[in-house]
Amino acid sequence: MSNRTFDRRTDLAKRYSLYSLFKQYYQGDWELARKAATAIQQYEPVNDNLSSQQDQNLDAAALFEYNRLFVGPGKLLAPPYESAYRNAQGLVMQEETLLVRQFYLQAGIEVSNKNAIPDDHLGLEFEFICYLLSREGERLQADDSSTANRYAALYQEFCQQHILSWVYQHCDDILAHGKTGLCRDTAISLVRFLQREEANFLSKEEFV
Amino acid sequence: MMGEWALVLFTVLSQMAAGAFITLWVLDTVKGNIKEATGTFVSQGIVLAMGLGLLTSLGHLGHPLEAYRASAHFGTSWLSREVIVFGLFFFLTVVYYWQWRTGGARRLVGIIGSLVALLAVPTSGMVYVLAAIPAWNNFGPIFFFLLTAFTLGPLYTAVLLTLEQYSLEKSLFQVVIAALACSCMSYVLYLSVLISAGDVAALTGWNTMLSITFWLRLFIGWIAPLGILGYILAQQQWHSSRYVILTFALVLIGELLGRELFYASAVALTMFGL
Amino acid sequence: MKQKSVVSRRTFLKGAAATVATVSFGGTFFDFLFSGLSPAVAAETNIAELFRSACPRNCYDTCAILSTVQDGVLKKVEGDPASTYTRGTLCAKGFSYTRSVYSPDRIKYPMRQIGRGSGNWQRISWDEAYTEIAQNMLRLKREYGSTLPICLNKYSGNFDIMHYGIEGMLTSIGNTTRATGTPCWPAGIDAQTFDFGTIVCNDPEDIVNSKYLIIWGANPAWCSVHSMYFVKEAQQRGCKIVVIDPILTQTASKADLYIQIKSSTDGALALGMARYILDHNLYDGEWLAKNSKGAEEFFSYLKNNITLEWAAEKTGIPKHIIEMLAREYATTKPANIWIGYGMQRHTNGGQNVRAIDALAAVTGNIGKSGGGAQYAQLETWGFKYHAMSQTKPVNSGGKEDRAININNFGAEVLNAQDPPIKMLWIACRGPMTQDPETAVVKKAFEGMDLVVTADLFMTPTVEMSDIVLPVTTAFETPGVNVSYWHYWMSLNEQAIKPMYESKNDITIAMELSAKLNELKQGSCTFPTSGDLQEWVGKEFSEGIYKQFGIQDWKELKKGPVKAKGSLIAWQDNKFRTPSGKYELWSAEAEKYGHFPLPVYVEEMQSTEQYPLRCITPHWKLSIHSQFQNLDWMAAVNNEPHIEIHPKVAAKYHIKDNDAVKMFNDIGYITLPAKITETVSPDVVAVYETWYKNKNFNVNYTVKAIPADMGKKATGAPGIAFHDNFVAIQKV
Amino acid sequence: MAKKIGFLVNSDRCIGCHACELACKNEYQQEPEIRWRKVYPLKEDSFGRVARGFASLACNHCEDPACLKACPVIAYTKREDGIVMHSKERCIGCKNCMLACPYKVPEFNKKTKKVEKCHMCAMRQDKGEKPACVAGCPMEAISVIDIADDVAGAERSLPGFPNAAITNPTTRFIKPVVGRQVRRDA
Repeated sequence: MSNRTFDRRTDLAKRYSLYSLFKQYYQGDWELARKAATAIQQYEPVNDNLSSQQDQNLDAAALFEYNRLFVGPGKLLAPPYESAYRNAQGLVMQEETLLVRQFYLQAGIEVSNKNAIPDDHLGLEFEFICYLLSREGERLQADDSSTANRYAALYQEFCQQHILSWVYQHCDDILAHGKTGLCRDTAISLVRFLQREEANFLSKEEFV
Repeated sequence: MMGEWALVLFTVLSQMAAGAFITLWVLDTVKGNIKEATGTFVSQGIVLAMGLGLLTSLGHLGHPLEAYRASAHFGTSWLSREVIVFGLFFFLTVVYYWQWRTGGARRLVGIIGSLVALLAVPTSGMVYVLAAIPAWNNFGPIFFFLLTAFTLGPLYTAVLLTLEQYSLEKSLFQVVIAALACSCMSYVLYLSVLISAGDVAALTGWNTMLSITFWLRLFIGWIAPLGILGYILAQQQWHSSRYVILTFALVLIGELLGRELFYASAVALTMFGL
Repeated sequence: MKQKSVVSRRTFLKGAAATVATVSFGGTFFDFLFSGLSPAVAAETNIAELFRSACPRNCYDTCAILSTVQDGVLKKVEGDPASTYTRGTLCAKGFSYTRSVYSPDRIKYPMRQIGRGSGNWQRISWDEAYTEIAQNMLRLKREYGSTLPICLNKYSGNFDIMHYGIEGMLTSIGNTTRATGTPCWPAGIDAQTFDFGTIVCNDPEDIVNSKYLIIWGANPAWCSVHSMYFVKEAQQRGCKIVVIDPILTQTASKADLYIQIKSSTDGALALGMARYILDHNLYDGEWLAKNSKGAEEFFSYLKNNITLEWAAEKTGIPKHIIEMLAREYATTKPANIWIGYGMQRHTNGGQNVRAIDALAAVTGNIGKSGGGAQYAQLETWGFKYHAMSQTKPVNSGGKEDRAININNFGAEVLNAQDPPIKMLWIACRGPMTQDPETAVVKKAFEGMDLVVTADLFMTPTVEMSDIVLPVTTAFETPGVNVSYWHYWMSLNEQAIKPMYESKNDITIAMELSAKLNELKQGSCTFPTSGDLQEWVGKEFSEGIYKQFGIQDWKELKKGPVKAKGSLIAWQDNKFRTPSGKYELWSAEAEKYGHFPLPVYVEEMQSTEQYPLRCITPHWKLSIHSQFQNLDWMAAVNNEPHIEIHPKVAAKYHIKDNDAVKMFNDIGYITLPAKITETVSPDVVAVYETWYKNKNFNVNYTVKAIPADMGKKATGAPGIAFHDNFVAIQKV
Repeated sequence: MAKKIGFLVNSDRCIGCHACELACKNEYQQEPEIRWRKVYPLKEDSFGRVARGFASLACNHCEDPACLKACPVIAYTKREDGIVMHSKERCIGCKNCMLACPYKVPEFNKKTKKVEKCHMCAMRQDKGEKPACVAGCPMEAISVIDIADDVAGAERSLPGFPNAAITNPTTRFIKPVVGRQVRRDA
């Protein structure tokens, strides 16, 4: 196994685990989200150590803020839906959501609770990416690099067409409304990670 | 209505470039004492101004990259005609600049360029002469666009010339003073006509009168420059570039404010009073 | 080192679907487990399906809807052409339904507020919600010996027949406290119950047969849009349309004759007209002799107590107009009167309705096509109410359910004793926006151990709750709907899957019952399972099948059906009064502390300090707190305003659009002024609705003054919403 | 010669309920601030006695449309039957038509950065269906007529409607009739 594929696999593994942590963070359950957020800090430390000390009541505030930003029941301050940023009033199940549904279908995937949870929920979009990366990793293991490259291309296309078109704005909303360290740090880490991915796409242009 | 910065910049810069081109051509033919290097420098300034104008106009479009198609409907659309005429004018400024640089036969290009410039400014004015907007549905747009050309244009050429140590003529400043005075008086007259016309037009008139932009425009755009120019003529100081540049700056700001007022004053016909 | 590839080579995309099933492979750090996603089963179906839906709102028209669904997504809604009443159209609110189903503001998951009113919410699972609710219910039952401390406040947010399962849920827990009565139309119902025995109205499509139609204190142009088509049709066939209303409403603008009566003096006008009819022998003595009771007493009351001069002075309408009106009404046959709900929201509302009913009786217009005194009908509501009728558990303490007055909810919750009220269940209601004396309601909420609200959006009521349960819209759950005005019945098919984790109120009842029984066997009798479609089927009674001429409810899948017979109220002149006759003299009324005859009762007057009467009718773009919060409605209008007469505005130096403060001793609101001659000089109009992020609630100024009637038929007197006196000043 | 069609707005039947406006939005699921059809309140005293009156207006599909003339990229075309169509592909979002239209019909869609407007449900009409607004109106107050045949009481304008001579709109109006009023504020 040439060291180039080896580096690619370890890099892929790191990105894969980061994406699965973000997926866990966005799937709405606070306990999982909190664990994911602290784990993310190991991978993408936001080094201003001021916000790293977490005491108990700060933790409760983080929970309420997490719900105010992403869950409800009032108007979401940073709605984790692509359509919230792509159509003026953030209506779900519109054209944007259905574009994401078609993309999933292209890769043979659909939302299990179809038409109940909008397809463009960030938790689901990250899960789709985890699936693509895992397929790429598995194909690399099986030394079938041509299929692996195609999964990588599909991932890049999905990232550029969907994730990068709104998640930065979504993170801005978090930073604008979020006060507690936890949600803010996760948003900063997400932005940094996606920026690296984006840079990665550009440099990969010549590579593929 | 549409206080769009892109249109304000485009119209002011393009009219300045047109006026400057004509001034340069007049000086070149009448005086004939402009050295080639100076002429190249001035004509280059004109190309720059016109180019910048065209560029800013893209900022106003929803899809700038498809602006090239905007000339398609010259049959009925004044906007298409404006795009064509100013496009042609821009081409001619480049050719004129090239003639100055290579010492080619610039008389002919100068004449054609000036004629196209004289045609372009009113064409640009016609875009805004619309029955749907009473305040614009008159000679106003064309007249004031021309006045912009004949106040800002000569001053822009004057500034470029003084930068090349060319000794300016008194007559140039007299033209500018005449244009400025005419512009100021006719605007005040135009406002009073609007106010007396009643309902929608009066609304526009009052909106303009009561806005601070109007008073700023009055002082910066007319009173201050006229004062300076008067002083220059009295003291025969028209050679010192300091005053010329100052006047140019004031008139430029005045014209930009004036144009902002022009767009903001566009109160369209109301629908059932809404 | 090349591993033999297990999967055979296929084109990438086609192959992806096949390989997806074998995706989870252990051992490497790439192992991936599906949670939200799964292998695609069916290819995308983009054929459009049509579903029969029905609008379950508190509205005269209850429209039949055709919903277009594509790949499980509701694309658009249209009126169902099968109904001859709505004729294939909806209204502005109906057409906005896609914006509420997919609104980003919809409540998605059950949530728990840590600190009521704090705004700090925590997501909980349905099971956690049921557990906390059930534990609270059982604790209260232990502490107080019965489930009476649990109080239900449910009314008109959703009139789908299945939603009566919410009452059933409370019954299945034991004796509970119920917010009884209705803020809407109780006085009028009692009045017609004393006169006719109950409320029955003609089929509104029959309005086209009227030759003379008085629309008295009603604004169908805003509140029953489809009736206006028939009013216009009647007008074109030569019927004279008269509108009597203190405000020149949209309906009044279409009238042949508009009469700007002084608010709350409608009884005086009716009695003045009756006196004229009596003096000029224009009454139908023969009909009265055969079908009425107490005509002599009524006529002697008119002779001794009513003069046209008095009526003119009372109502502010010139005498000759009253005479003309009386003559035209009595001599043009058939003559119809439509009695509005706004007109009975006064301290003398019920008595005024009786006086108007008397006009119809005296002129023999009762029981006639094109005639009558229309108010409402509940004839088509003869369902089994299977979901509502549950049995109380054997060990439930207390004798029976306790009723408290829904129209004085805050105070009655606070004053309830042995046992006090400790828990609220709010469904299909918004007390914090709709009830009078909002401060008192808020205080009541604050005193609770637990407040549970089932709602679609974050309303002020939800803000004051501990647990909010996300509920389905009409398109996500089956049901059946009828109207209190027209005679159509529409099935509501489930068009799409419930969004997020929202549930139908019946499902909530079933699952809560399961949890209660899990914690303490036998503490709840509500069935713990059942298919919602079957629940709908079980609502249908033999009477309904006969009335609508169908054998099975599934026939409604082919479209709405209309009641077959008795579309003209009281045509057989058999009245459901004790005497079986139209009772001008009602002993039943006397029993409930009212005058037996439709005499005039003085109206509430304005005071020196609060000279202006503030009328708070419905707003045209909302039904109470529903619809105005949607983005499409906000795009049309997103600003409340107070309509003030130019003369009044001049007195207070108020110009159009100036900010005005309207206040009285219990509260105030600030909103822009709209100077208009469509309101009378002694009235200001503020339309009641809820704007999503505006601190506007006209009920801050409304006191819980009871209307005169409502106790007999609805269990509690109504609210005199329009007897609200205020002062205004420029801000 | 193909028949020329236009909207007939019967303000005598119209009750200002906005159903037409919302029926249009429901049909095309537009952004909230985009309102192809708007229900304008008329000045209350424009018909003698005070009344609440409305006029429901979308595009007037003018006979010599100012938008078509002003558009630099020929995005507007007028069909045989008179419907003025706007082509999304050609539009470059210069908003010149918004200045030129006396009735403020074309609207700028911030998302697509192009202008859009009512096309009288051309596709629905080609399929023989009524436009969504006409089908959705509970009062049958708006309809599509052949502007050649004169409808009883139809006029070319209403008080407050911009001068029809500018672009010669095909919309026809029927004025509301306000009945007798017995008022207490004389």
